[in-house]
Amino acid sequence: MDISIRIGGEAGQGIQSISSIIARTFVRHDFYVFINQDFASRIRGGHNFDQVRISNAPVHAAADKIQILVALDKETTRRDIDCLADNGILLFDGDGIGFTSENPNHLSIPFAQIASEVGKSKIMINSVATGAAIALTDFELRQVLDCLQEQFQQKGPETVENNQKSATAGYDFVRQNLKEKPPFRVPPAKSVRQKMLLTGSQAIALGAMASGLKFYSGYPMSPATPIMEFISSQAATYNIILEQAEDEIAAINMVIGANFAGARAMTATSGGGFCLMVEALSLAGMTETPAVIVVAQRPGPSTGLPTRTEQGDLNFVMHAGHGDFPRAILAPGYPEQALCLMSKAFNLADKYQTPVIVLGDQHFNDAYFTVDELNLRDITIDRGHILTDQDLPTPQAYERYAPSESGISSRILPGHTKAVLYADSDEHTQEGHITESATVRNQMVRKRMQKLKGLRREIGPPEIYPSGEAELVLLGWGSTHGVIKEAVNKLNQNGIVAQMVHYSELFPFNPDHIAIAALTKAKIIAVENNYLGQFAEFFSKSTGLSVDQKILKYDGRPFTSHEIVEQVKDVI
Amino acid sequence: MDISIRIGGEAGQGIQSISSIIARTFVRHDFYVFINQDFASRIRGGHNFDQVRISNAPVHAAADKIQILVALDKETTRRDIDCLADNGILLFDGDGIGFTSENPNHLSIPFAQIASEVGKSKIMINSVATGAAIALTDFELRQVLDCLQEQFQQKGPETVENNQKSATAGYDFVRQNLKEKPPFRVPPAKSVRQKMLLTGSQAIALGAMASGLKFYSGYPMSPATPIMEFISSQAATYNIILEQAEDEIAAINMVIGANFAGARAMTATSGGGFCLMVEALSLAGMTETPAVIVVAQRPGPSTGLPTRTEQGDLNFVMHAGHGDFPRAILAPGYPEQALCLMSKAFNLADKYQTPVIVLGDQHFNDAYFTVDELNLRDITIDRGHILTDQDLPTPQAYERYAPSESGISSRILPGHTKAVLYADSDEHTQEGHITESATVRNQMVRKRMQKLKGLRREIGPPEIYPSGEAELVLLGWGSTHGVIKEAVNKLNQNGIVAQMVHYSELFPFNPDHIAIAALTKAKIIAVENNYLGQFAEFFSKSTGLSVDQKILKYDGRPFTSHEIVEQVKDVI
Amino acid sequence: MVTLEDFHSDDPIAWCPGCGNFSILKALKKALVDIQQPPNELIIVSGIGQAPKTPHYLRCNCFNGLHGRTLPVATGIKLANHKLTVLAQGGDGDGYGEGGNHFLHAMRRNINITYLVHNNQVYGLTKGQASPTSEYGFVTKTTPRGARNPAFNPLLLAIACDCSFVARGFAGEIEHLAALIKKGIQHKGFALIDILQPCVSFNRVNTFKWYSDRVYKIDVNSQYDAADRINAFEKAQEWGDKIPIGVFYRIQRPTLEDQIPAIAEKPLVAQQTDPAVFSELLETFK
Amino acid sequence: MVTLEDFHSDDPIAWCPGCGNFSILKALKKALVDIQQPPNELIIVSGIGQAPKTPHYLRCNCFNGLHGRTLPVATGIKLANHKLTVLAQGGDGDGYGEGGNHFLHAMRRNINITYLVHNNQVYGLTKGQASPTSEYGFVTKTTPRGARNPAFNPLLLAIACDCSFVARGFAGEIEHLAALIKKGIQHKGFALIDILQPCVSFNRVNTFKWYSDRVYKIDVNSQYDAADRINAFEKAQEWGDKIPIGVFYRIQRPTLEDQIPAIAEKPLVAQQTDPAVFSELLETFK
Ligand SMILES: Cc1ncc(C[n+]2csc(CCOP(=O)(O)OP(=O)(O)O)c2C)c(N)n1
Ligand SMILES: Cc1ncc(C[n+]2csc(CCOP(=O)(O)OP(=O)(O)O)c2C)c(N)n1
Ligand code: SF4
Ligand code: SF4
Ligand SMILES: [Mg+2]
Ligand SMILES: [Mg+2]
Repeated sequence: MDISIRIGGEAGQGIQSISSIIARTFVRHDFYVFINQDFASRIRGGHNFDQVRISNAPVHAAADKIQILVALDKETTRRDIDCLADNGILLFDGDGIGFTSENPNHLSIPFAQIASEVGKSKIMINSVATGAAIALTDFELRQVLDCLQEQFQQKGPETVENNQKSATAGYDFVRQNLKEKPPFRVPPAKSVRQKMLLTGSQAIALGAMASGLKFYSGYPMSPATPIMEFISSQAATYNIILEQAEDEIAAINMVIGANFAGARAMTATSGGGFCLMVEALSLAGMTETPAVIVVAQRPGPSTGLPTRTEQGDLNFVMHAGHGDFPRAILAPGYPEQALCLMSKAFNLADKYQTPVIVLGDQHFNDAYFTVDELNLRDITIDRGHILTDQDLPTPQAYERYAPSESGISSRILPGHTKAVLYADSDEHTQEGHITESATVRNQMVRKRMQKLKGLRREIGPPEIYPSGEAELVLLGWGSTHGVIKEAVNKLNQNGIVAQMVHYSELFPFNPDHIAIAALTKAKIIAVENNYLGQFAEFFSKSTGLSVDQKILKYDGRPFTSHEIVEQVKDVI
Repeated sequence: MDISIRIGGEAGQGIQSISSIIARTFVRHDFYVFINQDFASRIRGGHNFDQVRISNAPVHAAADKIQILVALDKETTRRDIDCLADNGILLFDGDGIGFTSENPNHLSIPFAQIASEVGKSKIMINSVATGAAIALTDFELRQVLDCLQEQFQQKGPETVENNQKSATAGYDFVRQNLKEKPPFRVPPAKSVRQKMLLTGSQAIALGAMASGLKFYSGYPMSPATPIMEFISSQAATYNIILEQAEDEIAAINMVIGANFAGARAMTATSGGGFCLMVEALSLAGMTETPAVIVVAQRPGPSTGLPTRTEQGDLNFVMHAGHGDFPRAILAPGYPEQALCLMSKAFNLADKYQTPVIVLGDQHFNDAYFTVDELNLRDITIDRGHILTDQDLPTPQAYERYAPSESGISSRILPGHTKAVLYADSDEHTQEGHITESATVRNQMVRKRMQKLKGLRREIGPPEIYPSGEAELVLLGWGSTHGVIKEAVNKLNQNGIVAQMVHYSELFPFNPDHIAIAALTKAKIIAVENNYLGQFAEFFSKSTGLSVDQKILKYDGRPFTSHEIVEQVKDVI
Repeated sequence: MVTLEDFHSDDPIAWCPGCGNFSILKALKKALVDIQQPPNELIIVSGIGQAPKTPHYLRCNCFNGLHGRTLPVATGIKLANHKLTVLAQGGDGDGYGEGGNHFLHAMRRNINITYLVHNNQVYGLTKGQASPTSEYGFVTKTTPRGARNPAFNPLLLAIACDCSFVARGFAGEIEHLAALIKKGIQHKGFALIDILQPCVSFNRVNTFKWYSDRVYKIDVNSQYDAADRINAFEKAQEWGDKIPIGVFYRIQRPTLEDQIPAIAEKPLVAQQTDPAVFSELLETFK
Repeated sequence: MVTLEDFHSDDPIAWCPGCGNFSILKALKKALVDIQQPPNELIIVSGIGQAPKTPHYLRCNCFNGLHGRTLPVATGIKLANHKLTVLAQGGDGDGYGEGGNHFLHAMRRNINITYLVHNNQVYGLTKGQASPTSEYGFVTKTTPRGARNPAFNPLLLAIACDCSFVARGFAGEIEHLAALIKKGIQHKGFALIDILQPCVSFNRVNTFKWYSDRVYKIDVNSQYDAADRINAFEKAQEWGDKIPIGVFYRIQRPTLEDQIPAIAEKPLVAQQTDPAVFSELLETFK
């Protein structure tokens, strides 16, 4: 089973209330759901859609064709009808949106009328539509009604009732008007309620909080804002301070301050906001202060397409900041990985006392994924070398930047009872005082850069799927994990022996993993959501292997596996 | 002839007044002088020196050994005495600085006493020392006195006289105490006064002004400040507006505004300030607004060594800014080139309507070079495609981002009588209005990136010196031009057939120039003032040629040719 | 004659129906027609947010730059071509959050720019976080327990910085607002017009009605002396049951452009450079 | 007992002989001894400039960060561990130029930090360019015809932002300055102490003598009511023949930390996280 339902309409029409009820209902009955959110940078109007893909096997990408299109406005019928699969069905309110069609698969339903009459308010259109969409499957309505109950119970029994009645009416209307039995078969539902439905942003935020995040400062910027908002919603419960900063410069400097004082701290932003953090990135590198920064990418340059997706900032984050200093860059491909990588990000930052960047993007951050489990035991907390009051037996002169083989010096936190510490953005002596000495400078540069060696060893291997040998490798990183995997499956079904090599731990490049057979023998095709093929270039440079082809997309929209498969066929 | 005089002492002791009189005097008599400035980040105290190298052939780098050391403080005797050549002479005021020496080449002169007695003020120490140093050569004192006359004439005849008397007394003292005739021979001086003595910063500023700079905005930051200060000193004469901004973000945005309105505008900063400009760099890329930014590098990360030198920001400026957009990067190696490259920077910025970065560094910017001529005819002004009132015959709808094969659209300036223009940092239509269209997005990305093709063709070849074939190539860029050239000369004198390949036009890399025999056949050694060998990596990636060895220095000090030669010998 | 038609733009408006920005756009157009501003000689520089979309909805020159950076771009444009009428336009987050530093220093410079801040006391475009002008206790997704800081008062700040024209308008008073904008543009020097702008999507506290119930005009039939700084400072503290709108403070002091001899004759853009003139300067290095 | 010796640092001082910073350092140490501040529980966060070198010359915790960014770092530290005494220290360029925006918002937050601004009315470390507080007409290499903008008045700005403690000291009045610093540290909330600091190398106008001839203390034997905002605003406008020093404005309002339940019991740094506690939260996604 693999059904996709797209709900299209204007911003403000409640697209998400439909998609989320449908998605939640299915997830609670042990299905896998993936929602891809496509919206314009405006609050009302414009053209937007949510595409809900439902399957009994894991799904991590949007489908190319949809089975059900719910059009909340006329624009949707114009723009999205081509996405319908051959047997796909369009649901719309003909009078409401002024659209008529002779096509028997185009079903007009008086959403507005039913909403007003049955649900006592036009707002109920969304529940009517939800019921109508469900009616096209043989899924039980009762399960949707339960979900509505839960969703609206805080708003009181009347709201619950109106929503349930509306959904039922929508459902009934469709069932009455269907000539045959519902076209889309759904396997029997299990009521186990084990799976979780969550966005990439939520996974990132959860990972951070469970890793001991105590302080978050940020400035709103799409698509990073939901991370801040989710943490904000939990801050009171989990004793986290969330401070909205006056700008991104303040945000990152606050984060550096908090980390310096010993509280795990992070910020999240998008490329434009990250630009403003670059000076402080270099500050963290020089003062050897941990800092975790999530960069949720969107299409640039500049303001670009603020609510859309791109993987265009890899080159930038890899080289951001003046002077050389160590950093690590991670880029999760799915929520379970986001959880682990956030834990890793904080551990690396603390252990190596240097900034760590986690790259997301609008597609990953805003998409809803279904996961079987998020294992909190995957989270370990390693604060690195911090000397407590007990570790220093007597009051003494402590050296913040004492030399060591690893390049890492033990930290103390301000407030230590036995010692004080000096941290400096100027080149400094072991004690942390400003120096002009060429000798000390050389030592300090080497000390800092030495940390790259350790960091490199921490970087895990790419994911190879399926294992074994292949003629063709699709090389990807970060958010394209799901869609490349799906493309690889399709290619293999088509008799093209393909393999995914997916990097989620990007920098510093760990050469231990290059020997992988897949990479050295196969034809390599990079798949990236950017114009230049930034990772491909980095990969080639780091491995000496050439990337044979690039499949690139930079129109602000995520790939579908179909697109990848077609383009692979074109280039091989 | 090749004499180096180092004047060492504390900040505030007037080191520069000595070096500049000596330098000017020699330059005015047709010698070549090079001054390397080495100073700490403080206003008084610390250890600093100026090293004045004088030759009758062009010199573009500091010498390894010095003939004359003028110690204005005791620290200088401790630190710098090892730099003296075998026959080198130390001049110092034994009582004044509390230093004694038995060495016959160490000459104590009562600078302070002479200054007070003859020059009527302790300030005259510098002139005494100047005279004393000159006395070690067979250069005529009169010529120094003339230079003092010119230097101090605004301050009145008494000041002139006191300085001249002090210099004479210093000169006489040395001559009387020299057992033999002056140890350093100087060829007969020509009084032609044709050569110019100027810093890299001054050459950059001159290049900008002569290229039609009308607006400068910046925020002080070493080593970029002298550019601003020099332009400031000329602003009233040449009708340039210089506005000191509240921060670097304001500076670059003002520059973008002024360029947008049609006035050639630039800013200059160092790495840390450039960090703050990165968001606007991307803005210039997206809105297709010309902008010229000079980044005078200093050792990072962060505040680093604020008054010292490094070439550590190449990777950063190459990839700075979110999203992909075209840019050019130039890095002059000597003043004549700085003049031409500033002209080129403005022309490329205007022609391709995109940002251009000029990389300097503390060494290049603060060093004084002697040039035979700066040819203003080397400066051409090409404003690119600007439609004047006459170019549009009737009032009409104008499209700022109209498509074209080159990716360049014609600009109009605001205030145009026939049309208005819309520029936007969001992805935009041809008209400049905000769009969400995938199709338009694709067109616009390609249009902007298309400009890289044209830019690439504009990038000139590296300088090959000497021409012909060689076994060994020293690969360099920017400020190391002079020192590498000198090292190559020395190597060739040592029987090692070496060649310099020097890049001053760095990005986008023009592959037309790779075929150069030197590059494909020889062993390549990169020489860079940074830790990673950033250019070497970029060069390898761009050419596919491997760099065999790297000679890197990152202690904040410039190379000497001696160092390079020794290290070359070590690695070949 | 400049008419409303001359300011017509075809770009479809992306604001929410009922948004206060529509009224501000109307008032702005009205003011421009009133002063007979030729669209070609007008440029609006805006930031990023809902308000900064405004210049697309007018026919005039537009530079829609970065969030928070309207004023430096506007300053660069004005200094390059001071014959242009330069407006800067943005939101409260844009101007008082991200752009706070430029705001301070633009006022100090007293550059002849009119700055319209659409103050909806919330971040609109990013879907409703607290802004610097959000009232104490204002609940949003980033301030679920209410904003912890008192609202930033831009007028007090402007008066403290000796901004030469300080006014507050209200989107619900179009005529009055148009008159303020007109005065602002006609004023020689930096003019701040903070405009109370209801956001129907994200600010359910400071609504059209909330503002309407409270605003009153200080400049009508009153003894109010806008040249008196102390008085202005006192007046600008009023906020609550009664909210004054009008010109709070207005003085004359030299503008930045007036003090620059380089452009006394003609603007920078009208000046050509002949590289040869620098040969004299080269001599000074010999 | 905390003694002067406890604050002794071996790091050699890099200021010019005669610089006003020496006196400020002295006053600071004196104040710290007066309030018996344990060095270990003190952290000074500074920017880049001459003034920001100060914390190296004391024995205490020090974070010497970026030019203009003292206050956000200090804010992060204070929120992570509000048991620490947090001082921020910088120059006039650092704080009122580059750092202007953070200054505004730190005052609004009323976070319990004491902010010492060594105001020498010039950029010292970069060798003498005009700063925001340079007086109109001040001649430097970047303003060869004199500064075109009136001097920025930090006190007026602070009062406009309702900064809860606003004071001015003078390096030439060490006792008085020490008392101000002491009051500032003891004040609950954000305390601004702008300190007139002669720069002997680059400011030949506003010298020790120039200041000494002009300063007078407002807080001694006077009826001055520091809680009166209007009064303070008026007083802070005095500049010229007579320059007041002392506490201009002081009020009590809730600090940022006081409003955050998360740290009511213990500071963030003292709180451990057990990942397992989030299992409950995970349930909400099912
Ligand atoms: C550097 C940067 N940070 C953040 C953003 C995201 N952003 C866009 S609009 C906006 C705030 C909008 O609020 P406001 O300025 O009050 O304007 P409004 O939408 O309310 O009119 C933000 C934070 C951005 N575009 N750039
Ligand atoms: C982002 C950035 N811009 C510029 C500089 C260069 N810089 C260092 S100190 C300084 C100004 C110093 O003036 P002020 O803050 O008044 O301190 P003072 O030296 O006078 O005490 C500047 C501009 C810098 N370090 N970082
Ligand atoms: S979100 Fe608010 S400010 Fe933005 S357009 Fe809608 S109503 Fe207006
Ligand atoms: S330059 Fe001025 S502020 Fe800096 S140390 Fe010297 S006297 Fe003090
Ligand atoms: Mg707003
Ligand atoms: Mg200063």
